[in-house]
Amino acid sequence: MFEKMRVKTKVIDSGKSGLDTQTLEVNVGPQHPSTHGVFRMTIVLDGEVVKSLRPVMGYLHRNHEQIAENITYSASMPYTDRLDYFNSMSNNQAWAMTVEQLAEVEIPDRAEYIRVIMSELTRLVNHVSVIGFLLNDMGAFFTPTLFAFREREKVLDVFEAVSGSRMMCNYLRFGGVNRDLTDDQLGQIKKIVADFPAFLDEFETLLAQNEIVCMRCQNVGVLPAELAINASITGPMLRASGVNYDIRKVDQYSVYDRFEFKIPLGEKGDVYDRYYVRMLEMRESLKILNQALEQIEPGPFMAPKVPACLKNPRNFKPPVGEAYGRVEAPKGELGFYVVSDGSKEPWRYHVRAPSFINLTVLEAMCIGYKLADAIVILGSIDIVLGEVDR
Amino acid sequence: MPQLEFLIKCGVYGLMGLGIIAAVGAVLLPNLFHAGLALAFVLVTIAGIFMSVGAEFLGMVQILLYVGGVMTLIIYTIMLTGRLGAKDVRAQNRQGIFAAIAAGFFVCWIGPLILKTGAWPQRESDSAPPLLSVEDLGMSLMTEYVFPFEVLGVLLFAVLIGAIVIARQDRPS
Amino acid sequence: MDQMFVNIKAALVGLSDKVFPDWVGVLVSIAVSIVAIALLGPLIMMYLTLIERKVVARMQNRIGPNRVGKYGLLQPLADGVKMLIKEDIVPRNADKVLHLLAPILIVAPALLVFAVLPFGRNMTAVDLNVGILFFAAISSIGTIGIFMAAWGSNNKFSVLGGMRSVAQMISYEIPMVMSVVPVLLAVGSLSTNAIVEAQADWHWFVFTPWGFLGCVIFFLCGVAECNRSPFDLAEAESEIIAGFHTEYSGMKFALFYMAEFMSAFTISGMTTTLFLGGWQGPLLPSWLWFFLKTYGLIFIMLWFRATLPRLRVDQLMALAWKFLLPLSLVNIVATCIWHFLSDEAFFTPAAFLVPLALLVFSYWGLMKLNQPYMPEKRVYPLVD
Amino acid sequence: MFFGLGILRGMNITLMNFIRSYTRKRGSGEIGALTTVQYPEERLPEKEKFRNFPFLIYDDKPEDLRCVACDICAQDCPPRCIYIVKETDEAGKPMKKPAVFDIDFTVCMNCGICEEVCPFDAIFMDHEFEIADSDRHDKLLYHRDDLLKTNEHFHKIRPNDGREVDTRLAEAKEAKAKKDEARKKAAEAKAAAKAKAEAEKATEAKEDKPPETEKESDPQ
Repeated sequence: MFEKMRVKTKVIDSGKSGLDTQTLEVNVGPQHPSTHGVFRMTIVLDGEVVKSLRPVMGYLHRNHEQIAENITYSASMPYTDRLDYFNSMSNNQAWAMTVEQLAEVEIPDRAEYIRVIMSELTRLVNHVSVIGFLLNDMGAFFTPTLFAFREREKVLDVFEAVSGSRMMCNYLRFGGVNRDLTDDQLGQIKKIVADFPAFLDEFETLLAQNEIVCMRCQNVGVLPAELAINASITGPMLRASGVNYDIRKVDQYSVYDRFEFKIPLGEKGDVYDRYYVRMLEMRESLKILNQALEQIEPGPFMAPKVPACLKNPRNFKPPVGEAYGRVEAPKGELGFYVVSDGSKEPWRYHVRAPSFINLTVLEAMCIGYKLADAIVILGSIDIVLGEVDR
Repeated sequence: MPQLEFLIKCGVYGLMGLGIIAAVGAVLLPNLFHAGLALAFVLVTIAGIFMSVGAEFLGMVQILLYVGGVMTLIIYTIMLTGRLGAKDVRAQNRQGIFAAIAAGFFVCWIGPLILKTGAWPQRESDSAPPLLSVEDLGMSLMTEYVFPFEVLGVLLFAVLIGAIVIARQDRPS
Repeated sequence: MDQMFVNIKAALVGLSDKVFPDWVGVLVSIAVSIVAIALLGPLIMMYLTLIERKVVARMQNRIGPNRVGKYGLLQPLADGVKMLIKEDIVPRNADKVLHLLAPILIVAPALLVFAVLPFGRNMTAVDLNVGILFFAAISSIGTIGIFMAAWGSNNKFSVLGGMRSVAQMISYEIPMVMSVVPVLLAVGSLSTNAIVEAQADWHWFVFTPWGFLGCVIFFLCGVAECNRSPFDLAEAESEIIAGFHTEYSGMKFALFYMAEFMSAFTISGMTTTLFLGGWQGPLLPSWLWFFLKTYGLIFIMLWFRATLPRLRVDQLMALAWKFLLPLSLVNIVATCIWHFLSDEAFFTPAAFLVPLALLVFSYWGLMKLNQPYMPEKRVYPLVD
Repeated sequence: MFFGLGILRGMNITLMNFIRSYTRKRGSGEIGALTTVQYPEERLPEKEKFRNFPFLIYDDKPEDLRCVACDICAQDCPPRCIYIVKETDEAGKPMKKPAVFDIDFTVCMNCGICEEVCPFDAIFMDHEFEIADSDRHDKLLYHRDDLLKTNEHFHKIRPNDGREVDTRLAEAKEAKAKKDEARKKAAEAKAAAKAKAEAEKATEAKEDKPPETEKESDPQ
């Protein structure tokens, strides 16, 4: 299967033709319309074919981990919003889970349900925008992006009503959530979930079967399952390569064991699979949302036995130890590793950022393809520079 | 209308002058890319002269084939071969003497022909149809000059096959 | 009404004849045409930008420009002013002369083509008897302008864009000209006026099978010629920033856009002339018919832009060489068949069906031969 | 499959959106309806919990602001954008009032933590977002007097929260009154009784001291 593809796009060996040819080195980024931020790729081109590609990161480095080691645990929460600024809710969830694991806090059911609802809504927002951007990178002049943003806006409205901010939610707290969901807001979410399938159908008809999209995406940027596993790729990218690995199923964290949902798997691991697996994942997320909205019951939204961390965030001192909390963020496995020495600030704080790790296979996927493919492959990885550079 | 005739003459002589300047530029400009562009401009002015004497078809074909096709390819080649970093690839010419001799022979051959024609092409009247219609051209290509035409066709065919062979060489078997 | 503009011109010429000697009248007649075209080109371009923004916005659930003037009607003027007062930046190592000349050399051919467009009955500025050839020749000059822009900017992205664009324009010129040949065969003249006259009484060529195919091929190639989506590789903003005009700003940049929009108009106008009956049409004045049809085609261009992603370089070439070119060659054969079977009548069943069968067969055959470029069907298992 | 069918289907979607942009009502939320909000003239309804930049609240007079300059918010602020200096009286003794209360809006990241940790309900997140300025240094460094806003303003932007906070404060006031009364009683008792009663009073006062809120008490 892969051999066939390789033949089609073999790098033309310039030495063989006996002509004195020259490779061209171009810097794609850090200021480039489709590197999704200040990411830079140094690409060596032979004609239009990528011969080597070197990702250069760090233009958006903000010292996140060092800052977190110098502020209290709860003050890190708004900083995690800014990692992957498309998915602040799932970032919050991962950080909250890590500290709860460290401090052994039990979370009430309602809070867990709210967290699941929020992170699945986040997944919808992320996947729908990523697909929009991917198609935009392919040259569809903003129509998919704006359709995606039209729906994203509705979800962001809910986030704003619930947490106070559209993107930088800072909504979760250790032991629960900041505020309860009102019935109004639940109704709003129900309406979004009910309307979303119609939008997804439209979105899919718009370009998923489009011949140009198929030509651009199919058999481009193939990531073999073996390489994906070896490079510890996670998230939709891994599943597009046909590996069944979803932390929601593996860890069964939060209340995910109470829902009926499936994991869509890709066939070849090319750009098209990554695109379509995200499409299917959104449909599965909608299933989860429907069940969660049915099952959610009134109750406390904060841990009833309030630990010190909630009463007085400045004086919250978790016991000495270490914890690693992870969630299935829309981009992959988002993990926080934290070591506590019993003081107010974490002694060591590390983020396992899915975008960053998924980006490591970029060169392997791009070599032998055209410059235009490299852009699309980058788009299909789904990176957010806030998370890559931290 | 002699005044109009005068204006047209001015225009045509101006065109010719520009053409000569551009031709000199095409030979002398140090930068190959500029020289190529100057050559393209020469061809455009020649097309303009063709049109001014009523050979519109020829003028258009001149632009379509020579400017749009041949010159584009030549400039494309220059652009690809010239190192992108170093733009001042000098148009090195070590055969100036031979070129001058060849040009001299050419002038000797074609000069009498030029002198034989009048200062201005004579047309019977302004409203007369062009000397050579497209139909005439087609007819003569298909009757009188059918052999050269076919030979050219075979040549182009060979070129096409050659291009395909060269393009295929790098492909894996 | 139909001859409104023709009469205005005649009146102006008549006016000058009364005052000046007769040779001035000829000059005035020429000048009126030139001024009309020179004004029409930029005017069309300015309002095409507005139309494009409006149409694309509506397709994307937006309103589009609506702040400057009623319905944003003054937006093009505001844009023009903005472009004029913007700083003109020339890269330090650019070839200054070429950098300056390139936008002019791109606009000039785009404007020249207006000369042979039949805007209405008796409304062709210059009725050349080689009109179609003129169109093909002049539009091929534009490549050199793109070259100059690409090379003169001294930017790698520009060079990439320039190479792409030239390869694309040379490739698409061939099927484009080939798809015009059927019309020339049917009409027997290269003059645009003669072509329109031949399509009187609803004998639009688009209603014949070869005409329909020719129309589609010509229009697609035209879209590629003026670098518009989905063939806008030369200025693919997501890949090579803006291609050959990456390094341009201010009014020079606007000139590139002017060229693009004017060629979009001329391509649509030429498609109208060649296949859609030009200014022929009932009731309405001829020039209105021409503009209606042309803007209909422009709407399709904008529609493409709002929907389709762009092709990749190799796919673009493959489409031109492996699909459109053979198809347009078959189309010529189909036209010959139509010509001999139709027996001077526009429509006979045999003359309609035989070329149709030939074309459908060759379309199908080419599709089969180009199998590698056909989309695959995928199955996505859902697992636990 | 027929090549081009997918393209045609996609183009149908955009065309339907084009037509529906004229037939469907703007902002109705249906597919194809226009979504634009003409911003300066039209505004989306403000969400009550929406937070942007903080402001300081006062009840009657700007001098009587609720803030006691306890410095909790400044210490808990993740980007440390709050700077507080206590006011001192003539004798140089610090008063429960900020002399300097600066918030650097260029640093503030609108997280709302200051509002959450404030035990005196003195700082709240505002809805005001049109504060753009061409000067990024001085104009966006807000001083105490720029930050002051009335309780009415708070009620206007966040009616539910305003009510809640007011009842909470009223209860606290009542509790304080009770405490004062208790203190008075205790004083009377003190006058009457001996050292034993004094110890009792101390515990009582300690119990009553925190206001009846879920928030933490004044560390002072």
